Amino acid sequence: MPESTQSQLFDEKDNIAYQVRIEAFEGPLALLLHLIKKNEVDIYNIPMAAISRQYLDYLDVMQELNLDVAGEFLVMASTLIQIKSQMLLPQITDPALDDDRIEDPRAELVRRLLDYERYRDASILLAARDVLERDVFARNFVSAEFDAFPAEETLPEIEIFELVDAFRRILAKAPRESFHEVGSENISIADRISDILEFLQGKEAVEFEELFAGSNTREYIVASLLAVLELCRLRMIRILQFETYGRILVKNAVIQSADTVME
Amino acid sequence: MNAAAIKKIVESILFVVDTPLSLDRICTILEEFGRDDIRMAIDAITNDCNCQERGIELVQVAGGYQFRSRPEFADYIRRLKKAKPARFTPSALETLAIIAYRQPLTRAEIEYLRGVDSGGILKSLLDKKLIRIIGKKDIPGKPLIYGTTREFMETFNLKDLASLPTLREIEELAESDSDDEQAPLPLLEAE
Amino acid sequence: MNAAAIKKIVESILFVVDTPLSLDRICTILEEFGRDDIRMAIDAITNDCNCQERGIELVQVAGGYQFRSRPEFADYIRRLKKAKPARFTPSALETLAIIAYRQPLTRAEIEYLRGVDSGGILKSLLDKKLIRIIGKKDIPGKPLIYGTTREFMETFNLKDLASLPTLREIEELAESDSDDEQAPLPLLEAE
Repeated sequence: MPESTQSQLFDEKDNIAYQVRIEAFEGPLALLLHLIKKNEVDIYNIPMAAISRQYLDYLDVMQELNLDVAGEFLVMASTLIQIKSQMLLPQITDPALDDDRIEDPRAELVRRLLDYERYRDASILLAARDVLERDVFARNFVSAEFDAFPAEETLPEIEIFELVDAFRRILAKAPRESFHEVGSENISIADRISDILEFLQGKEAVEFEELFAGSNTREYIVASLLAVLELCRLRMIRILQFETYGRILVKNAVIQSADTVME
Repeated sequence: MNAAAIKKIVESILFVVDTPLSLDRICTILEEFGRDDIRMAIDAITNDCNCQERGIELVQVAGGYQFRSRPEFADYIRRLKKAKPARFTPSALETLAIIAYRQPLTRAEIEYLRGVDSGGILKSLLDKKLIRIIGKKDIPGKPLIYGTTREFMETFNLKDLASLPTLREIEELAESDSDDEQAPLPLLEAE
Repeated sequence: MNAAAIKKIVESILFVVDTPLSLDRICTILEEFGRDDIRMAIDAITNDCNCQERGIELVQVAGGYQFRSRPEFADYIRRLKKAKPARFTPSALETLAIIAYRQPLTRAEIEYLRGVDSGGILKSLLDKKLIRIIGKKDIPGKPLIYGTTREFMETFNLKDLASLPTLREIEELAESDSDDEQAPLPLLEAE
């Protein structure tokens, strides 16, 4: 029984490592599967009363041992109780339907348990493969003969996660005041800035309204307006109005030149 | 050029790089040789490694070919390598398996299947490049969607995703030896 | 252990390391085998590489033994290098990330965030067409303004800039309080 194992382990009070291991159930589904296996019951016909009681007993033990019971275990506990009480209620049967067409209150739980078990088994098979750098080794470096040739400029292989993670690290060490506005949350504003600049390219001036013509969703309009304001702040566009309530014109203030080079 | 010469060339290029090379890639590089000749060279090398007294083999992994040491010599090689091999926690393996079989999928979908919060694990798998952000799902909230990487296939010695055992195969396997599969949890072992 | 087995082990070790290994070193690693047996294994491998149809050879270099591709195949290896995607340096990645998330911005703004001169990196990102000059800012000094390109979107398979994952999305993963750092998988520990 888990209980006896636990008290035995916890006699060794100085062994902190065991405290971590003891909650080795990956989650409520793993614990439930364990209880079903231990009781040798049919997963398609789970005796809810017995299993819920054992599940709650386990949580009690964890709490008594001052282990942090993750929220997910508690959510599952309430699900179990809910299912149990649903099963106690008399089934309201529609005479027009066959009895077995009424969904068993346990059905979703059973589906989840079976799914979970399948992926857990898959994960065990995964770990049993010939893992690189553990069971098999490859040349994880290029040979000197290969390195001797000059590198050609080709497009690099990078993952988008590396990009956002790099940015996160920069912000973590960047000077404080750089945290203001133009947060990455406003990234669609960056899209609009880019589009607006493209739209303005080669044009003398455009009507303010034209910048909002792409879509009429609230989000788009707000992003467009913020993009226009940001471009003004950066002095990349100018906004002109010659008379009160008159036409508003947007002018490209960026000096375009085809042969722009690096400073 | 004769078959022996092509075989030598193919071996030399497979040897010098640090990643598996696909047949397509090899054919592009060795443009003057026919695809069939190159395929035959690869088969011949594979065969040589298996039949001669060799410590390495040519394996099909992550959509390409790569020389790898034979698993039976892992102990000797580990003595030489200082770095400890990557260890995977059960949570990491569970999450990887779910992503491998169900990709592309969102964090919420993963957490529904696992029944527990998986943010930290996703971050650590991203850091290890075993999974990647594929994009955003076109549903309200635009959640990120995840998939496995080439490194995942390289790490777990998979030719491609289709060579993962099917879930039905796993079920059959689990039925044949049901209870021993529980071993990884110390609590269960102690019964 | 017989000569064939020792030969296989020696080959696998020499194959997976990036430095030449001296006879002494190999003997230390394979302590259970005799020096003469190991020397014979090395000789046999050298001989195999020379007599069989092989693209690599075992050479003596810097006081040790190392596998090398045969020099006559250098041209094919050069082609392979040409076709290999470049590795991104951390500084290039940082700079690209800043531009992607904060565009449009000037070099001075990039350098303020990075804390170092970034001219060379900007040049190389421009060459790779991952960033572009959007224009000049109309302030004294008329600094250039940078943004990302269509190629950037293609490289990352992005529909638009809004599909870039946000910082918050990544932070949510990192923050999530989970047990992923718990004890390693007992299965793996048991080695």
